[in-house]
Amino acid sequence: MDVKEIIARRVAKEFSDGDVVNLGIGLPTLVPNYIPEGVEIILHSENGFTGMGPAPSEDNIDMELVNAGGIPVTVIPGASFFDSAMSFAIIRGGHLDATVLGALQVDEEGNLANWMIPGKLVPGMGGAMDLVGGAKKVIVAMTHTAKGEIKILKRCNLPLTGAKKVSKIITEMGVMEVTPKGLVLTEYNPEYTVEQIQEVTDAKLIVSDDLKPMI
Amino acid sequence: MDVKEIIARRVAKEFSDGDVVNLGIGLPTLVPNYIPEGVEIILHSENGFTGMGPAPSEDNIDMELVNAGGIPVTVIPGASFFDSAMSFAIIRGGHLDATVLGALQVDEEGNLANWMIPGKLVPGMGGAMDLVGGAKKVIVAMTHTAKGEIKILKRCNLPLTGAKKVSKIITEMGVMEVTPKGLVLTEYNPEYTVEQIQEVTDAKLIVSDDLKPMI
Amino acid sequence: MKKIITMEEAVSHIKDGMTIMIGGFLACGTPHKIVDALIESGVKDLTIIANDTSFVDRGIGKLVVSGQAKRVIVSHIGTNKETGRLMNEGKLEVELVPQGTLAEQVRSGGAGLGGVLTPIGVGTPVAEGKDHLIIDGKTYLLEKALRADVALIYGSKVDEKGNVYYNEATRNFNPLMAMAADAVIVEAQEIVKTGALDPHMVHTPGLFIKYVVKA
Amino acid sequence: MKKIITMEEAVSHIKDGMTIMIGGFLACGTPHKIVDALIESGVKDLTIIANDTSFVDRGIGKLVVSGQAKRVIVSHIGTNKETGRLMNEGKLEVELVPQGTLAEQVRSGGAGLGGVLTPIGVGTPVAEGKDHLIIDGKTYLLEKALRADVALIYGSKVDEKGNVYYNEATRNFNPLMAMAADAVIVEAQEIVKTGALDPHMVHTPGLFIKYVVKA
Repeated sequence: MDVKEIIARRVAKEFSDGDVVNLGIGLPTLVPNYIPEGVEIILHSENGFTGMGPAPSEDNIDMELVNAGGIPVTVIPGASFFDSAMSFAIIRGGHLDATVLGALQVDEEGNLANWMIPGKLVPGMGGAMDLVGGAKKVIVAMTHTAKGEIKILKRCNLPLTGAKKVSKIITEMGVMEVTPKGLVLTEYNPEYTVEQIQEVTDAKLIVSDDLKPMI
Repeated sequence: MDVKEIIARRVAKEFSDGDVVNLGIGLPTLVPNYIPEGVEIILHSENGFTGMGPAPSEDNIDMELVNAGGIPVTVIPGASFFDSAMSFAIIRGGHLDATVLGALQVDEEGNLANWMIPGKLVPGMGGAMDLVGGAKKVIVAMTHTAKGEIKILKRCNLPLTGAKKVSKIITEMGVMEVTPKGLVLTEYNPEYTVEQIQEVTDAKLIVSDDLKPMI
Repeated sequence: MKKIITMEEAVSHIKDGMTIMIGGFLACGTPHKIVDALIESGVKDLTIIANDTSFVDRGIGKLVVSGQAKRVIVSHIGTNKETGRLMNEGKLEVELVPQGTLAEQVRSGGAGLGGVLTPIGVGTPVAEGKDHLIIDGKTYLLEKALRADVALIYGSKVDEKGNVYYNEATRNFNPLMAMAADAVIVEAQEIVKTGALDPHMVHTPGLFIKYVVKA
Repeated sequence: MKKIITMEEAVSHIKDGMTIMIGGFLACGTPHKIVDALIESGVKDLTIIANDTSFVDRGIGKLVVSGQAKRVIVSHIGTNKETGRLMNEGKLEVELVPQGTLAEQVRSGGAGLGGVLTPIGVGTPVAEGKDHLIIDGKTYLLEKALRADVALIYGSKVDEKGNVYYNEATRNFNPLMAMAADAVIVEAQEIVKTGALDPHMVHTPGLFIKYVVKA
């Protein structure tokens, strides 16, 4: 299994039947491929619909039905279209059960930075601040490090997307819950030891009494 | 012509082709009967639609299509249905060209009272405060007095619906414009003399140099 | 996720002392069957947020007459003389709110906003005791967001996922209230199969709806 | 009231230095033909309010590349590298706003509200220099309403009265911007006869639309 698949598979176990979920662009879009049988999640696309389905076949591409990354998608029966005010009322009003996002940095307080690197990269926040601030559960899904650079810190030093909002961090190395005491490692990838995971994590990991393998 | 018809006929001359208008309950609902040929106005009903048409025939009554007074109406081609937030965004956002309302009292500053008589009658403001505050032109259409009681005052003494918002007052006796100097009588009903009109008006009427008969 | 429940279960979710929102405008678009069942149930001390208190013998008005409401937050009570009588006798608290403000307050509660900044009501009794903010030289009232424990709404066509379509003027406050309560119950005039509603005609996405009950 | 105009006339309404809103989300639901005509016209010093700056060769992105924008108020610029380059060179002012805040600011501008009270952005660079209000113990940012001189929107089906129906994900910011400008011009994919649109499927009532131009 490649790294992305490990992460997406594990994220897919986070949902209950009927959950309304918004998936960020990139890695999070792989999650629907691994949703367990018997669980149905409703995908919300912040550009204006619920009931997002898989990509269309090549001869069914419709450029008026794209996801928030501009990629053609489909809708499933039971979908609904709406405007941006309604879309963000859903997000900000607490009507999303979960959002899954990538991060440049995340820290032990649950702070998240993923929208700019001053003087270097300023893509803008798009809907990320709304998602982080509004979803009931904020799941960060990302590779544990970025080309060797540490991303899970004691304190983020990049401008924040949201303060103290992250619920859980899922990487190819393990699953970390954000608690008032700090990051609790609840699951780990048996390919690594806990020490190896801590080595590439700036935040101090509190190892759960009930630590389990994630795969 | 009865008094109500005199008023409604005169109000009907206030509109330009294409105007979007909200008519209060009671007398103002008679106005559409007198709109001049070549002028088309779009009627907005604050319970949630534009394109309000006349009352249905008795065998076409539909209790899901009623006006803001709960009376069955119809819609004309080009109508649209919406929710109360949109309906009042139209009203409050300055998208109504005019509203026509009754009044308990109105005064020379353009203040209007039509939603309560303390200790006696408290029907509530409904959408009246929104209409008075939001419409580009607020036309008060009413009988000049109420069973002999004077309604056009120097200052309203009932709780206000809106402060300094009335543009024009149209009664069976005349047409008065609210100006920074006070109420200017621009038209009068030739059945009355200016003195007779002033007699039943507490506010001082400034007679326009260009005073015309209203009928 | 099965959302369709019996009327008995629907009513069991409304408990003494709760704050409930009820859709409708003068009984048009009100969940009449649920209201009737509430009267049957005898639940009491309700705070009711609605556009109006309807008529003595229809819709929300019945709950006023039955004495089950201890407080109403509405824009209009003039069509139900019992509301005024109980208010004057000190048996019912009545808070009157301009209709557009009420719509925005409910929408704000559903959209995660702290409140509404509106010029409507400035200079009238509505403004008493409320914060005034001056923004770019214009005065606005701060009207706080409203939420409820349960919202009871009416839908003309509702699919198994809870997507709602409202016919004609029945829409009014229903889509707003559907956003602003911990649990939302829709009384469906007709329940249709998932996929039977055109996603462009869904006025309330199913994610807002917890329970569907057949009218 | 004839609303249908030529592209030549449409473009004549946009003048140097104006603030304009342009609908669309990554070029989906953008009035492409009007944008192309604006580039042809050479109008300059525009302030553009939009969701994003699209791509270098599509939609709003072209107006950035052509140097006709002096300022953009958007949620995202990451898909158009020219926006970042011009910003870094001091040739373009960029104001980044969380997408949901932007949607509500535009809606507020159209609905007669003074601004938006949102918790989104608190504790991030977005909050810098803005008023913070504490309401019932929770902190909110005051984000002011936005309006424009002209809004340029895209509609899939538009009738002769200006009623607009949006297909699929093209809706996004279009209905909001249609409320928030002194003049609104809709680029119609298809112009239909008045009465051809089901009033339940009208997403933007025609009263908001000043001009209709065929795509």
